[in-house]
Amino acid sequence: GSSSNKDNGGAPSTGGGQPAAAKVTVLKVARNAVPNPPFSYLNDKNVMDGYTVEYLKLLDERLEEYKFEYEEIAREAMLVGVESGKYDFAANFYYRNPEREAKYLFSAVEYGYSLNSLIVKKDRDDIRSLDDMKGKKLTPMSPSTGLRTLVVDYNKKNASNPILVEDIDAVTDAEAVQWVASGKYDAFLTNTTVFENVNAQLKLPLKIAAYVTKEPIWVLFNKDKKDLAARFDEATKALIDDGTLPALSEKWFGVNMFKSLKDVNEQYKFK
Amino acid sequence: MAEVIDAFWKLLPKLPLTLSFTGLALVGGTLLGFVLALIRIFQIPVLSQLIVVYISFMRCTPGIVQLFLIFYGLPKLLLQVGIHINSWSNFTFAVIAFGLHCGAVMSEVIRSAYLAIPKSQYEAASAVGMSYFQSLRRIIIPQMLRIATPVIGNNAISIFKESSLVFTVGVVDLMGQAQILTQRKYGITLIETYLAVSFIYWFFSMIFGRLLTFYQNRTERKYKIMARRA
Amino acid sequence: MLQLDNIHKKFGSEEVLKGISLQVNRGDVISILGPSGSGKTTLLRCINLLERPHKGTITISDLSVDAEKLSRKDILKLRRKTAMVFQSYNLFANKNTLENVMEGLIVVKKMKRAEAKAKSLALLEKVGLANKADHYPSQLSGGQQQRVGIARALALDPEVILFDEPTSALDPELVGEVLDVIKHIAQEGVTMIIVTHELSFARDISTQVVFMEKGNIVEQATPKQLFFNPQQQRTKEFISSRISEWSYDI
Amino acid sequence: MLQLDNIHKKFGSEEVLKGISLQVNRGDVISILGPSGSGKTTLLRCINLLERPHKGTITISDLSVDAEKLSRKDILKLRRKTAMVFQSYNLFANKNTLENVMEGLIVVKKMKRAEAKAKSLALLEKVGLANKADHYPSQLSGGQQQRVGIARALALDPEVILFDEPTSALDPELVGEVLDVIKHIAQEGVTMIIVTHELSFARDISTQVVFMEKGNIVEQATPKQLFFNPQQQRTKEFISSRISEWSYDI
Amino acid sequence: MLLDWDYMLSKLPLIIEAIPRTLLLVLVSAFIGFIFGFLLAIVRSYKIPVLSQLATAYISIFRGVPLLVQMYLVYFGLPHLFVYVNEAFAITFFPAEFNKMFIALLIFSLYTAAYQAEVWYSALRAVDYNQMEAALSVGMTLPQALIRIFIPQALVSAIPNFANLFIALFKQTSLAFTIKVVDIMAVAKMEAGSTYRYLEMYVLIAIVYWVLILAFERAFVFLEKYFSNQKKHRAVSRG
Ligand SMILES: Nc1ncnc2c1ncn2[C@@H]1O[C@H](COP(=O)(O)OP(=O)(O)OP(=O)(O)O)[C@@H](O)[C@H]1O
Ligand SMILES: Nc1ncnc2c1ncn2[C@@H]1O[C@H](COP(=O)(O)OP(=O)(O)OP(=O)(O)O)[C@@H](O)[C@H]1O
Ligand SMILES: [Mg+2]
Ligand SMILES: [Mg+2]
Repeated sequence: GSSSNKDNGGAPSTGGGQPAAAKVTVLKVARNAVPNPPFSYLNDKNVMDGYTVEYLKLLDERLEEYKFEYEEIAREAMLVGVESGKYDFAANFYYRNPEREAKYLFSAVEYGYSLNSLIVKKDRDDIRSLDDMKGKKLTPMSPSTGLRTLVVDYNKKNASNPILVEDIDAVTDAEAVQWVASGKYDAFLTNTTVFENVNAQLKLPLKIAAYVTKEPIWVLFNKDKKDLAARFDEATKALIDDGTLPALSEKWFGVNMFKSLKDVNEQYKFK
Repeated sequence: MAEVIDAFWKLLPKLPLTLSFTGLALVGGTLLGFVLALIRIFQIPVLSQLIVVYISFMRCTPGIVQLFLIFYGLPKLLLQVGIHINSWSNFTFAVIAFGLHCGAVMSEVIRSAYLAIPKSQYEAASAVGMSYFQSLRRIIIPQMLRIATPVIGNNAISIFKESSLVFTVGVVDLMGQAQILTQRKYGITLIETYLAVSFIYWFFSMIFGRLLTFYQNRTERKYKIMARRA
Repeated sequence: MLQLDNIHKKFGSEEVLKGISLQVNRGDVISILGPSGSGKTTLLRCINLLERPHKGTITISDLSVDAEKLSRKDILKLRRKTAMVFQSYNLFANKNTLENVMEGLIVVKKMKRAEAKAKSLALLEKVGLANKADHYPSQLSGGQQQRVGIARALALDPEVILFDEPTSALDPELVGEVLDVIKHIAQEGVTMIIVTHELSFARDISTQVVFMEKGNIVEQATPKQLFFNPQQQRTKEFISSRISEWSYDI
Repeated sequence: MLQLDNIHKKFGSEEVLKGISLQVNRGDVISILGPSGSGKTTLLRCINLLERPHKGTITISDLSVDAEKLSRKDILKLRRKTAMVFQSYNLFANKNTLENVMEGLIVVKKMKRAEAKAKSLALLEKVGLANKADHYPSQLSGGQQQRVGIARALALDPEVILFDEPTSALDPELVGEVLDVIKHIAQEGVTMIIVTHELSFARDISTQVVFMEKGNIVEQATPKQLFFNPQQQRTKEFISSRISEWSYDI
Repeated sequence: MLLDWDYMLSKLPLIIEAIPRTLLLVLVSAFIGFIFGFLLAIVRSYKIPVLSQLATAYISIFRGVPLLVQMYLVYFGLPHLFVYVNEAFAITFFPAEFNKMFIALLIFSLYTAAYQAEVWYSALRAVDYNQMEAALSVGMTLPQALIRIFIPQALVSAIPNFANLFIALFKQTSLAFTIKVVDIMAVAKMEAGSTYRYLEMYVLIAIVYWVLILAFERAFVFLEKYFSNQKKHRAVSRG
């Protein structure tokens, strides 16, 4: 089920380059069919919701010359689809790295952040950063997540003493926290909000040991869509500057991620 | 347990889609398989060799690759000759991909069943004056069905389950819905949801298997002691 | 009416038919005799093209086909002019007795179901099997299957009927009955070619007897001539093994 | 030697054997005659338990089995004392002629390969098929298949051989040869039960002739008696259809 | 959208490294499934009481439940269950973790056995029963008759179906990655995951699969020819 924003007439028009011409271009947008709360997921009313989803909606309103048409598909399919040009862009809290830049077009302005942290058992004090993970075991990771790339990159830089991580086809967050709680693995690297939401339900004796990164997240464009990416940058910048996106961040992550990691750390109320 | 039942009710609405998808792919695939099998049986030059390659490709490469080829490649290919199919629904693309795959598999099922029928049966039909297709329809196929029903069951059930691959292109089927349900809750209800989804798959596979067994037993009476004597 | 010209058939390197020519008139009943493996079955199968001859022509009334240039249409036409009773019966395994006989009528002759049924039942009655109409082939004795095969062929009213040892599984009484049926049909102008090992049957039924060996026709004559005055030494030998029993009362 | 007591066999509600009792001595050759469908094949198949009788006992030399309490071991033992020539030949389709004959020797008799081969070839020679040793059943004519079937049964040196119309597909010359072979074996003390429609064959070969109808034994006697002085009206009728031809020169 | 062949070539060694593991999974489970499937089919064909019902239930379950779920339930579900049982009865009898390779082999074998049983079942019906009778009449025991006469003929029509199953299984073993067994597909996914070159990796893995399976496909064609050659069955009973 794809939904498109039909009434973009009332949206305030920003000082874009193009005059508010009659011609509206339809953009095909790939979104992840598998839920990734709180970025994008089907809510209880079976409607797509989440930080990324709301951001796209705002963008659609702002960019009058475009109309978004969404399609929810699997992660692999999104990427192949953008590459082949079937979709104009894909939105799924993508991280940025050189390999990906070679393949896809990234916009210049990030639209948000993923605050990633290490989750450990409550009674452990030996892990305070990724550096402390040397020789210890992270929970298995699915190859299609960006978090795994973080670890792989880290290990490339610290080849002599890498973090141990097993590969698995797919793993749920619930499973991973249980593994850590049972002591089978030392730590779980994940998005902070995700962990908080999971543990709100499972109530396992776990804690956030450290914030590892505040990883900017991006929209991925087909290589040919340079103009489009530029328009996105403009609009996104405007949305940040007028405080819309920071507010959105507060709503979904309970914190304004657009401040520095240090600020975020301070804002975050944790023991 | 309550969660299993809850998941069950949330999954159920996706059943018609999964069933119709399976049905379409299976019927299309069987028809295609039949044609392919005949061409191979008659060893029609060139075509026959092409089909061997086709079957090999369709059987040996991963389903997801085939799905991507149809989903992304086919529209581009057809565009070259001026046909626009980009507007077709993902469901349609998935049915095409699965139908093509199913055709390759079914053609082998059909060919093997054909090989199992003694040639004398075909000869008897010819001697009565039936054309080839008449003898197929009235004499050969009924006997092939008797032999092949268990294998057809195998394939139908396989397609039924493999159809979960369509979620890759965003068609939310039973398995896709199960994934959505579990992921939404960060996987907390994974086992429960999978139990529910398994039950549905198992139940329909079982019903289908029963139907085939019923059909089989009914026809089996004729052959019960098949040429026990002559 | 039926004419074979120089029919050749090989299996691999083995030549099983070495140029058979035969001329049969309308209503003739031809018996083919010959030792086991001499090519009798192969010859019958060549006539309706179940086996493709390598050379030769087959003519039935106005239809003439050359073995070297067969078209699908010709084959079908030829087969619709003929019917065959197989040595191993070859009943349709998925059809019961009645359906076995009806099948050709409905599919090939496009006869109405009711009519086909009536005709088939009448024929089954003739071969003494009306009470087995709903048995499947696997439930029939050898002789019963053979009779169903005969009824199936007769039902089609073909111009030529090819019988491959049609009485091999029949007891003497039935042989007599089948003989009556065949004679009756011959009077209606149907041409018949019968491969048989029963010399007395051949004697009683045929207008012409053909003796084959090793893929050749050794001798062809009326039964009287062939049985009691064979021209070839080989024929004489073959016949003598049995004929001595007959009380020469013909 | 072989004894059947009160053998009953039903197919569904149809009683095909209605209490057959038969006593056969060592080296006897029994011919069974009877109209098509009278239960002859079924009787043979009951003797080696391919068909399970519903009642009755079967005794072969020292082994006696009751149809109502069959054990797997008894069945196997009984089958190893017998061999069968099928009405429809039933050759092993995946084995060539030679292998068809050797198979039982190697698997059941545990004979050495070379020895089995020599024996099989000798037998094939006897039935005139040595030159077809490497043909598969589908490449053989009807008569050839039948002879392989005979050779396969003979090779096993069983105590009892069951023949189901062993000459139905054979030409008169071969019938004579098979007759010689059977007579020869009988002299070695092998017991034989032969279902046949060829009265002359029965006359020439058997020590006893049994006439069956509708699942019952109507009459049992020496060939001479049965053919020329039948006690039962039904036997007389059945015989008369053929016997008239014989020159009463026996 | 051109493929980066150099990149693909550079990743080939990684995939080749995983081939033995994939082969092990496929060959072992296909073989076990072949034998076990045959036993199931025999039990069903001869309608052996109790066993036959069990076989039917077994086939229905292992055929009907998605393989992925079977994997999950056994690998993740069973330890949970065992922990629970251990706690409930205060014992330490059941293991909390299994060897993942062993589990994968077990599941694949059980799974494919259910399917192969149906192929066997169908194959056994394809052979004329008179062949069995002929073998029995010669004095063979049932196993002798099956092995020497019946099965070789049954295989003629069964081999294309076994080939279908084998090839399907070959690809299905990629599901072993759900329990951390790294097969060739897993390697491809991992590479694609870190570089986002899904298209390249998928094309590469498709080629690898095709080449690997092609060898087996040829073998099946050979087997089919071998058995049908022996049988020369097409014209039997031509008389
Ligand atoms: N499986 C079966 N189910 C039902 N009826 C059967 C079955 N097998 C045989 N019969 C019936 O049993 C009767 C005896 O059959 P059987 O084969 O013993 O006859 P036969 O004496 O050998 O005849 P023939 O000389 O024609 O071979 C026949 O009427 C046949 O229809
Ligand atoms: N498919 C085949 N391949 C090889 N040889 C064959 C094939 N079919 C038949 N033959 C051979 O051809 C010869 C003639 O066979 P055919 O069946 O015509 O004999 P026949 O005269 O009908 O004998 P019978 O009286 O025994 O039925 C036989 O020697 C047989 O071995
Ligand atoms: Mg013949
Ligand atoms: Mg009989």
